[in-house]
Amino acid sequence: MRPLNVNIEGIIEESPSTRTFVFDHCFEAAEPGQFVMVWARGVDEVPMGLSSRNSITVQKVGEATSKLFELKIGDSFGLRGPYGHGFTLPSPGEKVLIVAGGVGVAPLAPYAEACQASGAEVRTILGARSASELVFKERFSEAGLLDITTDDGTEGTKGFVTMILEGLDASEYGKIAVCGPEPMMAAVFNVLKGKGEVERAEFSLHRYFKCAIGVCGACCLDPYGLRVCKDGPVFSGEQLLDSEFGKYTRDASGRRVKI
Amino acid sequence: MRPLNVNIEGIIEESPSTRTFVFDHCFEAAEPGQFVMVWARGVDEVPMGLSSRNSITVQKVGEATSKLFELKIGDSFGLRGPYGHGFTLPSPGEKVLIVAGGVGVAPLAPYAEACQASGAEVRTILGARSASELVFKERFSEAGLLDITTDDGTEGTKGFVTMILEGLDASEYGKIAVCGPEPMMAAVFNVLKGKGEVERAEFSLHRYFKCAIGVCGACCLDPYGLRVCKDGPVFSGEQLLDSEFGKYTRDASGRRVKI
Amino acid sequence: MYSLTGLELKNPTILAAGVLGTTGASLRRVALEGGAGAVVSKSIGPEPKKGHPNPSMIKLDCGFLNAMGLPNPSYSEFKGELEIARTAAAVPVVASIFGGSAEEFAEVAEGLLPGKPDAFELNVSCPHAEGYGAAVGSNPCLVEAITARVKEVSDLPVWVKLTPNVSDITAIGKAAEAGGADAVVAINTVKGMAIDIESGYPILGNRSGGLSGPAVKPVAVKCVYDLYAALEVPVIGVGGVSTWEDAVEMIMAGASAVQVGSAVYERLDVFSEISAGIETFLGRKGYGDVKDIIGLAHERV
Amino acid sequence: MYSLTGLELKNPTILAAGVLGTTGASLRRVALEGGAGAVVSKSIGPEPKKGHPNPSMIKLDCGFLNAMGLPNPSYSEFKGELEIARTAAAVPVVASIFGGSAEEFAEVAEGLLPGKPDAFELNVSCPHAEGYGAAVGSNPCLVEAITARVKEVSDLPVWVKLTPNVSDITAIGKAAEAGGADAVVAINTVKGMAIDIESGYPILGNRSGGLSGPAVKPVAVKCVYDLYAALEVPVIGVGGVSTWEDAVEMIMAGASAVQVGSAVYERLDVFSEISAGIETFLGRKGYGDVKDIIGLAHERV
Ligand SMILES: Cc1cc2nc3c(=O)[nH]c(=O)nc-3n(C[C@H](O)[C@H](O)[C@H](O)COP(=O)(O)OP(=O)(O)OC[C@H]3O[C@@H](n4cnc5c(N)ncnc54)[C@H](O)[C@@H]3O)c2cc1C
Ligand SMILES: Cc1cc2nc3c(=O)[nH]c(=O)nc-3n(C[C@H](O)[C@H](O)[C@H](O)COP(=O)(O)OP(=O)(O)OC[C@H]3O[C@@H](n4cnc5c(N)ncnc54)[C@H](O)[C@@H]3O)c2cc1C
Ligand SMILES: Cc1cc2nc3c(=O)[nH]c(=O)nc-3n(C[C@H](O)[C@H](O)[C@H](O)COP(=O)(O)O)c2cc1C
Ligand SMILES: Cc1cc2nc3c(=O)[nH]c(=O)nc-3n(C[C@H](O)[C@H](O)[C@H](O)COP(=O)(O)O)c2cc1C
Ligand code: FES
Ligand code: FES
Repeated sequence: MRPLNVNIEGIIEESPSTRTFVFDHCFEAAEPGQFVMVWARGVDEVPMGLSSRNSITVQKVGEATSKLFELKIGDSFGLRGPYGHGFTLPSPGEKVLIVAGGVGVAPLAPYAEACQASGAEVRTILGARSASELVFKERFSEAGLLDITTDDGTEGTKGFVTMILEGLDASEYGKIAVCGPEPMMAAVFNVLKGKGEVERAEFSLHRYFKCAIGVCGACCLDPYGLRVCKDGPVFSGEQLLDSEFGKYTRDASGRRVKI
Repeated sequence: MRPLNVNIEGIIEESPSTRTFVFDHCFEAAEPGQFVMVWARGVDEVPMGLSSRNSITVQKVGEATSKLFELKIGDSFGLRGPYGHGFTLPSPGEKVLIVAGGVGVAPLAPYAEACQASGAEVRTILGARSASELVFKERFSEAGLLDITTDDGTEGTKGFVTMILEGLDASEYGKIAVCGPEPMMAAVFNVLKGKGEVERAEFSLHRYFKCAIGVCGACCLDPYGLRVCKDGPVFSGEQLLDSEFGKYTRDASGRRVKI
Repeated sequence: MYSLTGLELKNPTILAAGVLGTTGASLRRVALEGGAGAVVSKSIGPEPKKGHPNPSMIKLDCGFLNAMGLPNPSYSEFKGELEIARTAAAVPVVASIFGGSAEEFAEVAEGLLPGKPDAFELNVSCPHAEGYGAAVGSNPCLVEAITARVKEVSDLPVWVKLTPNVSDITAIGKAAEAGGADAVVAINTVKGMAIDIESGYPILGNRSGGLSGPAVKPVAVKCVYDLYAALEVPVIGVGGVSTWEDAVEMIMAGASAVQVGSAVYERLDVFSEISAGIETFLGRKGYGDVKDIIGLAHERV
Repeated sequence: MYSLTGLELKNPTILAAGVLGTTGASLRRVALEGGAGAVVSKSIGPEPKKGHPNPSMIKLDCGFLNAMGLPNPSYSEFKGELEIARTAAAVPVVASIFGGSAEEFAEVAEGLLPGKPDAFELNVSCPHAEGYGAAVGSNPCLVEAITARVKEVSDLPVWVKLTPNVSDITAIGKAAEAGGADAVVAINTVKGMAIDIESGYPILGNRSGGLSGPAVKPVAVKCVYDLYAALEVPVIGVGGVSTWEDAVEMIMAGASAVQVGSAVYERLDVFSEISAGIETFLGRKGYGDVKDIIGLAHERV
């Protein structure tokens, strides 16, 4: 598909570095965890999870995201998608554990809401560097239980999400959904592996995307060649066992880069 | 569409110069009067009316038709279509007059049958040079009344179809369908015009076809530029009033040629 | 009214050469019923030509393949058709012409003058006629000489239609410009072929032909974009245009007007539809005129 | 087993260069899960290259447009990936390489030898990388020199991949053959472009790119047909193949094997599907072998 043109209808300052852009197109059929390619015209096109059917939530980290931060209500950008596979929805009554770090909240907030709507019991562990960087606290707490951790202790438990996770009985949860910076996800992966629960968990991965439609091969994971853009971005823990996940990624040229 | 490959399942000798080729593809939705482009591979591709949903009836006149006459059961040829607009079907109880000359029987036999099936009352005037050139006598007589004329008087009335037509009360017929050599159709047209009935009649025209899909412009009629392949090949008498019909046609280069 | 190389067009959509352009009546119908802002005739040459054997055109999934082989009744027969088109069409009627040499082009142009065409379009780009079309159109020197020669025999605007089947279309465009072309038209069909796998026969009577329709639009947009950057004269965009969005894309690439060929397959009034769509788009976006968006993509960096 | 330039292929379908060929693991997956008879890597050059900014690929109605810009980690990094692919893929692994000169091509080829590729494919045909690809590949002298130079540095079969964006692809094919090519591969993508009409921006980060997929199949079939007639060496057909019918058409045009690129978009096991379809077709028609239908269209007159 060619990029859709979407107009910005609202901009929400979620944290000093994070904004939600609400736009005038609704991806009715999008599953939580699917992503779109966001085209900051004249600059770059980058992947973003859908933080709702008509919004993305962007952390400013470089050129494209800075360009997006220059946009105002009424401005437009390009969007193609939704692409990829989202998180698996729970059955009614099932317990769901969500582990979200940083801007990993973007795909997980709609997932939490969808889980609640489908009658599941949701518990979220939400981590960030500090209180001001916590995003979607309300959305998660309205969807169920919420534990907060901050690296600097400005809110919730001081430390990492794994500290809460270690104290939980992970076997209670039918679904475990994880998204955040890869070192954080790798730590969660290891904790769950230690508990023998990793196969049931799902992780939303970040890799460098070019085509985003499963053709170019830029985003393939070792050792099975799974494409993050098309076979993912959400993978089960089982798919990630003994993989490059947590160890290395690749840059735009295809060179390996340590995580 | 690319030409379909069809295999010949039966060959019926209809007259010394005319054969029906029954093939293994059925054009379920074809309307009587629609045509197909018949590809005699390596030679030429020429238009032919469908004489039934899975047959064409071919008069040998030149290169492509001679090539078709060389084919045996089990041989194949190419076919694309059906194209164009067929004859208008009557309402139940309506009276239909069919005027068929020579190989003009091809689209008219299925029309006669369709009329009968839809509860109309069919009468056919069938003309040919001589008795041996009369094609589809049975099909027409099973569908209704049949009058025969031959130029040499070897069967039926000696003379032209117009001789019978002049004696009929054309105003009785809700539909009048005509197909045959253009001089014959022009004569029918004039008789009907004389009776003030030409507007209700329909004529299936022959022009030189190249694309057969309404793009190239080879088959356009003066003075309105109607395309025989797409807007026709069946036209109402009204569409043909004051047109080139009966006066001239064009050859493959687009030059006018007298009828 | 929309002015292009001195012609007044009622809108910037034009019937492409070789499509519904065999008779004057047909050209007129495309103008009156179809809503074209101008019409271009079938390419006319010095002698009557029957063209290639059928199949001469087929529809593919993504476009059309044709090898008509430049059938035409010759200029002496066609000038009457031009007249018919011209007197009743109420839009400019452009005569497309071809020949094997500059002299033949000049002969055909002169021969058609009595039919009073509004402009000439030089077909130096048909990909499937030996010794004609692209056979001359991939040689810049020939293109310049032919253009100059036709400019000599009349004062009418001369458009030169280019083939995309070359390494660098701008070199040919520049040659046309140097020869005095008032506009270039891009693109003619892209060389292509289809084979019937049941029999092994190439489908077209001429074995190979030219690809048109949706498949070639990205190729045409690129050619128009490059020509706009390289030339001074207007570029007329053609290739795969079947909706107003396609037309706007072509105009933003640099086209001053668009021609529509294969899309008449869907509906004759595709011209009205496209020009209405362009108007609505311009209105919605707050542009005053088509001219405001010609080549817009070149400014977006 | 199907033999091609000395390689043993389990079937005549090959993964095209630049598609799912960035990592050894991905190449292996296409062989094992996808069923390809051989795989070609992403084009590898002398230095790491990030490629063009995104959007670098979009799907159009009739095909795909891409301008990746030859991103690659350089031969020194990629030889390890080749090894991974080679040890586990169980099918021939062809290294696609590019450079700005014959020397650079030779440097890259030599640099990859430790990864033990089964053959080299020379990319002298990418339409959207300045100074590389088609920039060298439309010059017959350069193509001959590059081919000869790569043949010097190893005994491996060398395939030369050609661009359709030239006036006469057979001239380039003959140059490759004169340089010692063991096969030619046709075609790389066709120059193309798409513009976002809401903003006026060309969609691709590189503004223009290359068209692939169904839109280009008729163009590829024609190139393969012409090359088959002009050359002695095998022609490998690529461009728009996504079904077994497409593959048979390409083979009848003259291809000894087919490559499949964009069609992995639909499904990874398109290779198994195509090769099974070819087998069924050969059986139904009573042919013994793919070789019986290579170039069949040339005999049908
Ligand atoms: C499936 C997926 C979902 C994502 N969802 C979100 C989200 O909801 N919110 C959010 O803020 N971020 C999200 N990201 C990360 C986001 O894509 C990057 O932050 C963004 O690309 C940075 O672009 P930039 O030009 O501002 O930074 P740059 O200066 O270009 O680069 C900074 C870093 O961003 C990453 N990056 C740049 N370009 C790409 C690319 N084409 N593909 C992948 N990564 C790239 C690289 O790691 C790079 O090192 C997601 C990434 C993926 C793969
Ligand atoms: C709509 C339509 C329906 C037809 N239905 C039948 C039918 O059911 N049975 C039948 O026997 N004939 C039918 N014809 C006529 C048939 O197409 C010609 O007899 C046939 O094309 C002759 O081809 P040839 O190569 O044998 O003859 P040629 O030697 O090529 O030419 C003989 C004459 O056939 C006509 N002809 C040749 N090529 C074409 C062409 N491409 N398009 C139109 N006419 C052509 C010309 O009048 C020509 O002068 C139909 C024609 C049309 C337009
Ligand atoms: C049936 C057909 C006949 C054509 N004949 C001519 C011609 O005579 N002269 C010419 O310059 N171009 C000819 N063309 C090319 C068209 O004018 C046009 O350049 C091409 O088809 C691309 O436009 P489209 O995609 O809108 O069809 C022909 C195209 C078709 C489909
Ligand atoms: C995303 C993408 C990347 C490509 N990269 C290369 C490349 O690195 N080297 C090359 O020779 N061809 C490259 N190509 C061209 C393909 O190998 C192939 O020639 C072309 O896409 C036509 O085949 P298709 O229609 O099956 O895709 C690429 C094509 C695509 C779609
Ligand atoms: S980004 Fe191209 S395959 Fe995933
Ligand atoms: S034959 Fe081409 S328009 Fe009728």
